Amino acid sequence: MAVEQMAQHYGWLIPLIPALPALAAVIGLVCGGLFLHRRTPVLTIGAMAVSTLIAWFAVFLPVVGSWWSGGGEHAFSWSHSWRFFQAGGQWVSIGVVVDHLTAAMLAMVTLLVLLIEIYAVGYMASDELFSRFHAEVSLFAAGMLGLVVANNYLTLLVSWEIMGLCSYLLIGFWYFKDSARKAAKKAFIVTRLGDLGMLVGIIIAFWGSGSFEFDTIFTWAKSAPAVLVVLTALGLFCGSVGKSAQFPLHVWLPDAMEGPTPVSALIHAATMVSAGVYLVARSYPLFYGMDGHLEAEILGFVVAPLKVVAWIGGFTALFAATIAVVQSDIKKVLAYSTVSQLGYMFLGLGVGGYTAACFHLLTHAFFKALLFLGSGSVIHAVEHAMHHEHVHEDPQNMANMGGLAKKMPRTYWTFLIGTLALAGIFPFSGFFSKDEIVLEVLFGAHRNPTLGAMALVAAFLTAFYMSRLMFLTFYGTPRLPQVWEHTEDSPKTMTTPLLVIAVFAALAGLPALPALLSAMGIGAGHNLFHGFINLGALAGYGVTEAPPLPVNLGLAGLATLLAVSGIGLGWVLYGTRVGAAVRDTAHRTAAIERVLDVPRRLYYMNELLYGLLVTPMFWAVRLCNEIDRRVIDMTVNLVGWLSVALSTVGRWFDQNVVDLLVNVVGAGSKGTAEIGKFLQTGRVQNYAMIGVAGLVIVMMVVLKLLGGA
Amino acid sequence: MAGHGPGPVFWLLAAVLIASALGVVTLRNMVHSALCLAVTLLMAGGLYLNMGADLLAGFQVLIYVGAVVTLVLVAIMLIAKIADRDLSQTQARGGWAAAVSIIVWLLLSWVLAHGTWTPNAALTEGGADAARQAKALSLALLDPYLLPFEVASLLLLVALMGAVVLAQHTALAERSDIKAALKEGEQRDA
Amino acid sequence: MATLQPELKANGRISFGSLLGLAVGLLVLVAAVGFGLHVLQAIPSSEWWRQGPSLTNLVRLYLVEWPASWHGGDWGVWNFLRPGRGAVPVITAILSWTIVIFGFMLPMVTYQIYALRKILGFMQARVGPTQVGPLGLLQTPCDVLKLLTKEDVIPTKADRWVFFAAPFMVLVPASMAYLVIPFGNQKIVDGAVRYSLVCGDLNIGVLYLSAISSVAVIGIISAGWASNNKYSLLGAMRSAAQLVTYEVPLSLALLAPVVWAGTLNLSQFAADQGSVWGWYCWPNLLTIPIFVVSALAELGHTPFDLAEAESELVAGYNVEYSGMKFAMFFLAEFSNAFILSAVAVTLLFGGWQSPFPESWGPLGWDAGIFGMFWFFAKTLAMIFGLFWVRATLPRMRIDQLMGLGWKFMIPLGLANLLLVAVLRVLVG
Amino acid sequence: MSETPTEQVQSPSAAVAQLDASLRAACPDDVLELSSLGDSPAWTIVPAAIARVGARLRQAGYDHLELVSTVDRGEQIEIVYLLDSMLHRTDPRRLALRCVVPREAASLPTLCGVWRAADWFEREAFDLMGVTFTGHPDPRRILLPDQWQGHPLRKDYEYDSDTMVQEILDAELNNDDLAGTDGHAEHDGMVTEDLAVNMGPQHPSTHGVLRLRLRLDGEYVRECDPDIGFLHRAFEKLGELKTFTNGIPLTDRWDYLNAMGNNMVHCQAVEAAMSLEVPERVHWTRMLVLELNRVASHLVFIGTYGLDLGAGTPFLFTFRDRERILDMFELLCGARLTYNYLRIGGVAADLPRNFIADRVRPFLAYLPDRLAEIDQLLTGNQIFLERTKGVGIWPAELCVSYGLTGPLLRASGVARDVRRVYPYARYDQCEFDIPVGENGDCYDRYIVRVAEIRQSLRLLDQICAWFEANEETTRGQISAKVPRVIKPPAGEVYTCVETPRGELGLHLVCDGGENPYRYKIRRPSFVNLGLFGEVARDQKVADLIAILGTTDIVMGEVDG
Amino acid sequence: MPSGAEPYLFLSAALFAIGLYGVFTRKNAVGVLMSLELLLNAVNINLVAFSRTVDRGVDLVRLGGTEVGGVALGVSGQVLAIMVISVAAAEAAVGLAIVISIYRTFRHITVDDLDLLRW
Repeated sequence: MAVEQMAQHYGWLIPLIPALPALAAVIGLVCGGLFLHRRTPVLTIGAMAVSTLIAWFAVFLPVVGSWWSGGGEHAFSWSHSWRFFQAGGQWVSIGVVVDHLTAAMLAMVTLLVLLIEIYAVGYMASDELFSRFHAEVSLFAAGMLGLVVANNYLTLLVSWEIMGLCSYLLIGFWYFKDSARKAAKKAFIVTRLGDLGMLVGIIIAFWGSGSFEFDTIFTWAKSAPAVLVVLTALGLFCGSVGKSAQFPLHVWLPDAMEGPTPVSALIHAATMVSAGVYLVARSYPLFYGMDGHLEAEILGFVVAPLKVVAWIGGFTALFAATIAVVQSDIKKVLAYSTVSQLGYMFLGLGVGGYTAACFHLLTHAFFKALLFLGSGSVIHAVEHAMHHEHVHEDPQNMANMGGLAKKMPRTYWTFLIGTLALAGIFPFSGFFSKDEIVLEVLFGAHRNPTLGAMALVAAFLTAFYMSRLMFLTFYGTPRLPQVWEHTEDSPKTMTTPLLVIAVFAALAGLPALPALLSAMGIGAGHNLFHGFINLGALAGYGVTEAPPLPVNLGLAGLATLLAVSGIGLGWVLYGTRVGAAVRDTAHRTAAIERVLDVPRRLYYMNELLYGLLVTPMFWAVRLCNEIDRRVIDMTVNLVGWLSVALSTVGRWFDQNVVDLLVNVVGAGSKGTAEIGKFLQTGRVQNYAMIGVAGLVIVMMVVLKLLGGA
Repeated sequence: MAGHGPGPVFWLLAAVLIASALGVVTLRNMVHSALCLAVTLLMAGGLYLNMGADLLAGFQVLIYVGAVVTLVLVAIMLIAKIADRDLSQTQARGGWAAAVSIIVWLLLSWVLAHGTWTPNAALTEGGADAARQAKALSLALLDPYLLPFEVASLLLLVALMGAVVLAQHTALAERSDIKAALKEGEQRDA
Repeated sequence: MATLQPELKANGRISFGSLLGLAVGLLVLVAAVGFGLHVLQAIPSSEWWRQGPSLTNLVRLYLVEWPASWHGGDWGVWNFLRPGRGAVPVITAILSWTIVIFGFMLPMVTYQIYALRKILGFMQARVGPTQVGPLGLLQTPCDVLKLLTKEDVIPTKADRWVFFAAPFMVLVPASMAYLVIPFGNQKIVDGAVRYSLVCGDLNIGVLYLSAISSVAVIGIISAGWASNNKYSLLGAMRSAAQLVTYEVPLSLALLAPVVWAGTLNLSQFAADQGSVWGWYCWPNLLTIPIFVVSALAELGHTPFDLAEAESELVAGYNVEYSGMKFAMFFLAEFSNAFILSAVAVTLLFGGWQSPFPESWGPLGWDAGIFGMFWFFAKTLAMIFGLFWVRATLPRMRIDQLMGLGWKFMIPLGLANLLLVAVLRVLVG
Repeated sequence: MSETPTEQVQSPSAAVAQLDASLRAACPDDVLELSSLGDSPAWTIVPAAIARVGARLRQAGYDHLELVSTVDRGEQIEIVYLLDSMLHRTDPRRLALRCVVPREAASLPTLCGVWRAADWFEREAFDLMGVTFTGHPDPRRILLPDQWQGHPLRKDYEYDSDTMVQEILDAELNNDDLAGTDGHAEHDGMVTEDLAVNMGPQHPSTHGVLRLRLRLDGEYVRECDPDIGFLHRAFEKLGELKTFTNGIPLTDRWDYLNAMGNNMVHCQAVEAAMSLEVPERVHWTRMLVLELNRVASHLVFIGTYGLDLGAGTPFLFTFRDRERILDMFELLCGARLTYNYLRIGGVAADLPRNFIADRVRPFLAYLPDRLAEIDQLLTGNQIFLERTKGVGIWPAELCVSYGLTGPLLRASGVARDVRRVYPYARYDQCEFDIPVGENGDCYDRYIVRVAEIRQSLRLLDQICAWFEANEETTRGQISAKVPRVIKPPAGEVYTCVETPRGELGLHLVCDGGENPYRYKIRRPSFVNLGLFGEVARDQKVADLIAILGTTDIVMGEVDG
Repeated sequence: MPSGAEPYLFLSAALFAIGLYGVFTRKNAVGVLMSLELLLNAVNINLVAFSRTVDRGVDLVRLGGTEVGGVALGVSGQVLAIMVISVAAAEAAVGLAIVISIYRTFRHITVDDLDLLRW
């Protein structure tokens, strides 16, 4: 059966993908405390498993199959809308779309969420709010899946906000911790800031095109005034910046590590942050315009949305990598790494590397989820050991670990795979996808050498901080021997998902292997992913496709060299005695400390905020105060003196002439009031009756006029 | 409906309706008054039936008689000293109120008598089929009037919560866990 | 040994005789309505056959159209009914409904009580009525006679009018529900209803049932209040709270099959459920427990019989009632048990449809009296289930009852409604 | 299940001397002389100091006020307090205090502040003997109507029926509002409507003629005042009027579900007063009927408790099973409720031939299955559990202070059983456990009784075994040698038996005549109900019924 | 031109006047509430009467209701009546809750004595 026909027949399954986890979540939230208790995961994981099955066997594999059997030419797209409600004569719909991008995303998201949910069964086993956690994660997954299948901005926004809500709930999951509460609030408010822009963008698009649907809006964008399109794109990008934690709205993501680790893996690696990237990818026609040269003059500046995306992404990639280098909390390193990698993706999108960015989006989701879950496994183990030994240290601080490779082999090996993938070592997935982006930046249609250099430096830093993390955590001598002694590898429910994800993290880059081989002269293959997801699908909206770039072996070599040297530097500094000595000296050197302090204190972002906003405001207030006291008060005093003089004159006149008149009037009103006061009884019913009587009189007057006519 | 006059059923319903409505506003015993209200509302339901608005009649009985009057009766019994006979209520401003009310009635009737109402032929000739009425009403509720429908449900929800809060405020304060939480908060503040 | 039949008591056996009594009771029920209505239908009358041989049409024929023919097509003495809408079906419905009430409801309830005593006796290792009439079959009629002839005591300080009206306020809604119950087959020929065994085939039947049953609460409150007795008032307040609470899940449970069937008409419900696999109980599996629990609560049966918890409130709202007025409450209670069972059967279990395929011969027949047989068999099975529960469970506490209603049944009812609606959309 | 190790009744003299010394040291002017009451030592105390001495002894571990008895000694009235210990191991185990007050000014301080059980005991003493207790919180009559004149147990009491009865009838009939008026009450600053409800004496759940004056706040009981005496039949007065032999049939009527136990306490007391030894077979026969009667009584409890909670079926099931026991009794003595089976020094008739094999053994085989059925219907029923678990929790201290005995006390975790503590018949030769509850809630009070049925079956098994071994050798030995006219020597004894409702005791004062001089019964239902006013407070009405059901009172016994 | 609804309209006017009288004269807050219900019912009768006679109707065919038969049926008034009924239910619940609160505070519900609005 052709896949289009299948879509006709099985299209109704698509809404089930988000609906089943949502239903499970609702049941879990309502009945969790009543009778489900610790059985909630059966429900949520069951729902998620069904969703995963649907996503893989009814969506992803048929789409891939149809594309493959069609010789890689056939682009599949199916979309359906249901009328939702009528507002102002206009029908608002909700709907779903399935195309290649959706299919790939669905496959990735469902699989990861399923594995993370299984992982969480072990990780959260001892938590009192076990049931609630699973229900909320399920709702979160529903939000993400809803977002992926949405075919219009309204559905997308709803799902987007469900995710926002769930991230708030999950980050603040341990609400009894003050820091968790603050982090949740911060995440919610900061992302809301971005969403505001997104809402503006959507409203502009709706106002212009009269619809929320992607099709209609993209078609409208072809002929719409550039300013409107650019504004829409920038608005949407605001949302992306918030959700994907790009500079300057990146501040929430590291704090969000307050949530349980499965949440970190779920929200901050696999799904939620990639939603921002997905949004830009999905709305690409709005950014790209005709031939990628969409720009408009706004407030005197010529703004090209694509460039904005590229620069913000590139800057964030480098900026966050430098911060990650100096973090001591294992999860914060990963968090900043995520910010940095997302920057890569935006960079890729910004230079026209649509496919490369989507590719990196998928591979990154796998290896970052792997890393987060691995770190969770480490934290879980260390925490238990600390608890056992009654040591009250921070279980997330790498300074308290070391040498764990021996104690937790399963976690260690999977973590190693994730690290190599992230560092971009051949043949792990990160190597291919990162390479693609760098290739696009340096040789693509919108190439920019500065950004390329930034990307390469970031790649070096990535390798460095990951090797630092590895050496501090898994190698060397344990810093807390008695804790180390009692550390045990995590239970099967946690490590099994790790193994599964590790396979994907290792192999997800392989579709790009033929391209590499062909560059080396073996065969004439190309990046299979390029064929699967490409701009060709957007051709109908005026997006023109550049031919895929051939793999540049030199560049690949350079990138590998940079990664290896980054790892080498990490080994030297953190894996050898020499390095320890060097670090020791460096820490005693005030100048180096001062330099390191800058990224350590997050480039003074918080201080900057104070410096830019709070302090000037304070000064302005003092200035106003001074002006008030010195200038205005003096004037007022002068006027006051004059008034006193004048009123002395006026008093005589007042007492002798005016008062007489007033008294007469006063006596008159008092007399009237004496009669009228009987009406004011304070009783509502009296008032009502008098009111109705008055109304009757008025009506009679009116009617008489009408009747006469 | 047109041309036939209202028919005897109407007059029967109307007579009972007016009599029981007068009972509602004049009887001294609150429970009797409430029972009269039930009769009035039932008669109004009968009038709807007579006009072919079956579905509405059902709602009228279900919600008004089944719920509102029950609520009123329960409230009366809660308020009245239980099982004590002191349920009488008194009137005030009788004369003035009667005058105003009668004038209002006359005025409304005058307006009605002088208004021009153009009947809709589709309704008066072929529209009396109750089955189609019910279907049409349902479709109207879920299609063009969906928004007001939803707003009404929201209103009910808010009213429900409001009623609970108003009536239960003391019970909330008596709950031990809330008490403990309040105490804890005070201690923390202090 | 002077003790009375110790072996019987010890072994908890039921005698063959009382089982026979039950069967006879069932047959009496079927006969009362089945033969009554069907013999009427068998009267040959060409005009009647042309119009469709139903009770409604029969009544219309003899009471309306025949007299009307005296005046050349005018309706004659019934002319006053003519303006307005649908007066004739209303009047005929009321007439046939009266027949059902007196010809069916009273004997039905009488033998329902007999069955209750026999069944409870069986379950509780005793024998139930055996002395009056053969197998004790005349016991309950005699009880009825006794109640009819008892002195009707009105407490001195009671509110006489309300005290008098309250039993009617409870009984009238209970009996009005019979108006829409399809006892038997409905044949549709050429798109028109040819004959059916339902008094008034209202198109809003389910809504009508909910509306009517909600009125009875007022009667109960009035009864409790008018008695001027604290126990009865407490009982009435409990009843009111309980009925109002469980009205909601019950309505939700009724709504689920309505959503599934897309009609409110009970005859339509029965007619639409063809073979046993087409019964609406299958998509409504969750509806059944919700319905049964809510129905138990609505009826005030164990374990929800708080309103008349004899160990706490002596007898609830009707403690001061005696004689015929008490009998009316009693009648209403048992009548409601029948109605709710009948509604469950009609909405979920195929009404008068036979559970067997037509090819099974007489077992598969469900036309006419066979349909009535199936209807009553299913309904009585439901009633038997209610009695069974009554014999088994202790009573809940009022706060547990309310908690169950508000915190469990209503959310569950809503979820079930959603589930059925989604199923409905999916199945198409 | 735990059990108190069997304690040897030790030689009293040393312990008594020690306690005597310490008492005299602590309260030098209050303690007058040391005498004895039956086996127990008795100290005579200065009336004004009784509260002080009581508190002292309470401190020393005598936490159980077993009985307050009064004896009209002519010019003086003697008040006897029996003390015992439940939670502590005191030595001597049981002791008595006597106060002698002048007849005309019979007044002494109350002990309500020491043992709360004193409340109803002292009200009863006032009602029947005219002793006033200064400082008593609620000095009303308890058994007789408020309008009653005089105190019937005084020897010089004369009954003036006409005027008094009329007065009482007038008072009751003209009382419009039996339960008092409704009103507003303030709870935690919240003004609520209170509803005064008069529950009983005609009410299905009051197990006869108990009347509870309730003040309800919605579904909650804010105040509960048990009013008793509607079934008062003056057993103590009648006991004084009958000879010792003629008194036996009257005992059947006290706690009519336990007539055998009542017979037992009467016969045992007279035998103790006469120092009469009964043959071995009599002991075992008595134990047989006592245990059968205990099973029958507990079966009634289970059934009626189900009925209280709205489950009708268990009632009929348990009555079907009880029928078997009644059949056995009928075979034994011809009666099914009021057996009059025990005699002073023996029993009325020997067991019929093959009674054990044909009747008792089959019953022992039959009942466990029926108990399993009960477990299915009630014990395992979720609604039943919801209704009983955690409802009406009585802490052990509260029960002890109120003098509770029997299953009610054991449900709260105190393993006290008269059969263990003061063994009678041949209980000391039998093995049985004392079931105790964990939480002291309604469920425990229910389940303790179910467990006691099983223990009784275990006891019956051993009893049957004895009969099977000794049937032929002992057949016919059913009475000791008893004089034709029974005239115990002057003196007093206190004996007690464990009935299904707790410790049934008899304080018997003899003056050498044919009739008892004073015949004071410790009625366990009466004492157990004393607690109810307090535990009913702030319960839901439905829970009130659930709790009242577990007290398993028999009004014939409560009202005396 | 007579539409056939006039008797209903006059009746509803009368009911309205009676309700108004009750609202003015009842001293008891519950009585006032009951009178308010009369007012609402008067309005409802009016609405239904109009919807069954002069309503131009909603074209239900356009809305997908083909089974209705292609006739524009007047149901707007009935829709409004349903709204009024639900509002009345809400009003009764809240109103009675307020009355009970008043009763708890003042121990009476005589409207005339609740003159906090005075001065």
